[in-house]
Amino acid sequence: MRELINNANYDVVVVGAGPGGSMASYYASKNGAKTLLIEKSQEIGEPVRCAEAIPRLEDFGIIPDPQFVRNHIKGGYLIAPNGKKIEVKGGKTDGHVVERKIFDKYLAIRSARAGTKMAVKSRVVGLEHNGDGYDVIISHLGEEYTVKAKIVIAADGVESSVAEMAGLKSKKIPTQVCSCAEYEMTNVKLLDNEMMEFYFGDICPKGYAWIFPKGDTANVGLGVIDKNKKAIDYLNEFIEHPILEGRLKDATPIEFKCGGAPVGGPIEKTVDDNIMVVGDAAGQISPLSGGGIYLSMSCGSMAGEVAAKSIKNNNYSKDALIEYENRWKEKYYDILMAELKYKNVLQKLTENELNALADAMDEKLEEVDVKKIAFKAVKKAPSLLKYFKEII
Amino acid sequence: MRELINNANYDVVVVGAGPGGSMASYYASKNGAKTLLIEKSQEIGEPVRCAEAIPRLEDFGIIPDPQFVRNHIKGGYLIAPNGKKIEVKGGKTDGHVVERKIFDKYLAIRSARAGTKMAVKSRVVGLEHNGDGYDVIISHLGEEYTVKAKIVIAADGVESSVAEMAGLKSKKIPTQVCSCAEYEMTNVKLLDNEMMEFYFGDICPKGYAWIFPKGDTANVGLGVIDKNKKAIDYLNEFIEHPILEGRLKDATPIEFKCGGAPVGGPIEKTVDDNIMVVGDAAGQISPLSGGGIYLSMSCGSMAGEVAAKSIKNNNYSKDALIEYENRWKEKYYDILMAELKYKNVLQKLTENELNALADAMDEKLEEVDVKKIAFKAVKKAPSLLKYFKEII
Amino acid sequence: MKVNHEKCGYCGACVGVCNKLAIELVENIIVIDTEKCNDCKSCMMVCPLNALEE
Amino acid sequence: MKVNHEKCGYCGACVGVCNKLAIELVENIIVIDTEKCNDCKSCMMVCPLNALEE
Repeated sequence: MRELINNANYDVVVVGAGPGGSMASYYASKNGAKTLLIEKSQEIGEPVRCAEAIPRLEDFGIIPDPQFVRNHIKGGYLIAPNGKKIEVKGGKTDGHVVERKIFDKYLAIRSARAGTKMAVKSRVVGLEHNGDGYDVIISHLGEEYTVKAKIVIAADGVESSVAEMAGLKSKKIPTQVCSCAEYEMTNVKLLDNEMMEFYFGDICPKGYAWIFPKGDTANVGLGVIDKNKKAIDYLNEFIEHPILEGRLKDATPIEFKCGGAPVGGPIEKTVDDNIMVVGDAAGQISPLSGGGIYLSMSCGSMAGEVAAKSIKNNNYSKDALIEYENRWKEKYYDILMAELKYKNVLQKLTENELNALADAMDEKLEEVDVKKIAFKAVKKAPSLLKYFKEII
Repeated sequence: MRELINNANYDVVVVGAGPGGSMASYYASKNGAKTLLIEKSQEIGEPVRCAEAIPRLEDFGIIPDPQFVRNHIKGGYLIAPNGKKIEVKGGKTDGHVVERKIFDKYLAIRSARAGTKMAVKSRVVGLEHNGDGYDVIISHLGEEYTVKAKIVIAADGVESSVAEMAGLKSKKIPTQVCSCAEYEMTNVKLLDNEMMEFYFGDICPKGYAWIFPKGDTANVGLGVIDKNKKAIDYLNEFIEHPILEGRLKDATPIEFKCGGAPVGGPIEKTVDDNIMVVGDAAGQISPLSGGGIYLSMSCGSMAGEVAAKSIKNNNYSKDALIEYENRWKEKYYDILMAELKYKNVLQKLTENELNALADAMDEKLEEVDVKKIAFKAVKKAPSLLKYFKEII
Repeated sequence: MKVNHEKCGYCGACVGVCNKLAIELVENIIVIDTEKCNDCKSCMMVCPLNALEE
Repeated sequence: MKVNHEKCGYCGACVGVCNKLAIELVENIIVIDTEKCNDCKSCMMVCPLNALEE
């Protein structure tokens, strides 16, 4: 394995074998670039830090495979503090709950089969611009190695260190990071075996709690932004909360997961000479839902394609790589910024206001049209106008 | 989760959610005992420390499921230093290569669905006999908790600390522990997609190297006993060794695994008042192959059944629990001791002697009958008699 | 700042908010470079498990 | 003895041969109690990765 990182030269070096990095390296390799994917853990996908729901895998040409798919999802219930349930079905809510550690591993294997070489248990500890690209300094089993890369793709997740090393501002503001904690549990009584459950209110300030069906188990977790109390403490209260009507009474944990979701919107600059940033590191994650797998995979694919094209054209400058930023912004920037606005409104609502909002909503929705909902809500509960005027 | 470990009382507390522990807790719960399974990691099955081959899952009533089965196996090639291949098929060689982290998780979920409660990210740090059973001291997220157990089942793997805390001698002798290192790789050219490969000789003193097909990947690893050179160094040499005829030239690692296999035979005492020891901790692992999953599962099942029976009879003394030791010894003790003897012979052979032995063997075997092989080998190469006289 | 490894879930949330690059997740172990750390406590705030201590 | 965490694969082989109970695998971190350790080097011998150092 050492010969892969010992003074080797690559066109593209991708840091981080999450969904964003594996899609980036897949498309880079597929389009002819000599590509190395670096993963610091000895096992890909470890530790799991996620609620594991993904919409429409088919968009990526990936067949939902029983080795990683645990549940089909046809929608979700949004549940207000007073217990009012809004059922949302169809469109974007259709998807799967996966076993992330196997899904991530599957994507990495898929990339390797397309030609990507892979260094595991290998950590990037330095990045030095050498005029023509980057010297990537790697620590593996206590020894340091250097590889040369014409293009580096930083896909190191919420940690966001690699882009920062290259001078791009990728670190996150703490009030814009959702602290998440989750038990995967068995013997959970679900509302519906194919519906996700979302709970809002003081049980989870500035975030939400969730129960996602996962085959023989369910992911029971939450994401919170709070200076005084920890996600784990909110979680231990949530699983005994009356709103669950004892549905977790016989449940037992099988796995524990935690993580930080950077929900503050995308970072300002995602490209520079010889470098691109994708996924959580780039803030490519829904500020509203905290969902990031789909976005990471989509933006990662674009980064991989642009990387390979730049290698072919022998131009790895910012001017060439900006195509990646233009492409992902065209597709996702407006949505992300709108969601950021909605999130900021939602975070301000009291439990009474959340209840009023829920009571103003239809019990069944085909899709979440925020403007329409806001309009109806203000008509029924005019006191909400102060929050929603910006949206309407 | 904390209420599961905060001053709670259990009939049976199983330590370690590997295959042995999960089978033990499954049968304890299924037969009516109030059971807690304690796992120190936040994710079951992490880190993986194994080559992942298991014979005949069906013996346990477990259906090979695509979520964890990666490959069917119909046999193996034993390969001598000179390249001579002995093909072994049928009987015990039939089985599966699994994704251990998912297999282990599956078994734990199966146990939880039978009634077992489970404490994850929870580590046993002390064991105190209280006259009637054990106080089990647990560390969880930096806090200490105590649960009371009438019976403790120590299934903490090669670490073997729990039984030792209870005064049973379970720690291993270093010369009887095989050091293992393994890359899971993709783009490996296998000899056959359903055959395991075993390599013997100086590439791996006192152990062997292996290539096991695993669907889109293969586990390429070895286990060695050597004071001077490390398993990882042997492994890095093995993957470039001429005997592989360049079949790993395009391969790339996807995962790294390592571990210690306690191949010195079973420990002397596996029961005492209020305690039983199963799996690697008890040395229930083939001294010859290092395979331990099947044995752990089988012996774990027995321990779970005996535990539940003892609870019903209100007798958890050594006299009651000895039934477990009698049962597993009746089924496996003679085999394990014979394998130990064969292993000790095999470890003494030089490369020339291994070649002579291979040359004396048929190229295709239906099963490995060691006595028959030894007899034929000595006939062809009488110099081997000094090793084999004990066996014949 | 320092880490209580018994409480840590090695998720790296703290790493993501440390703009001094003082925190690294070395596989499964959070390591803090006390020379670089300016005690801003951002890491404490985002930790889901209260694993960071002064 | 001490552990080089950069080299360690946290497999626990070293724990299994320490009859002084001086080594513990705290989830993914090998921790050595130097008070209990009698420097017998058994742990060094079985480590697949050369992660144990004097």
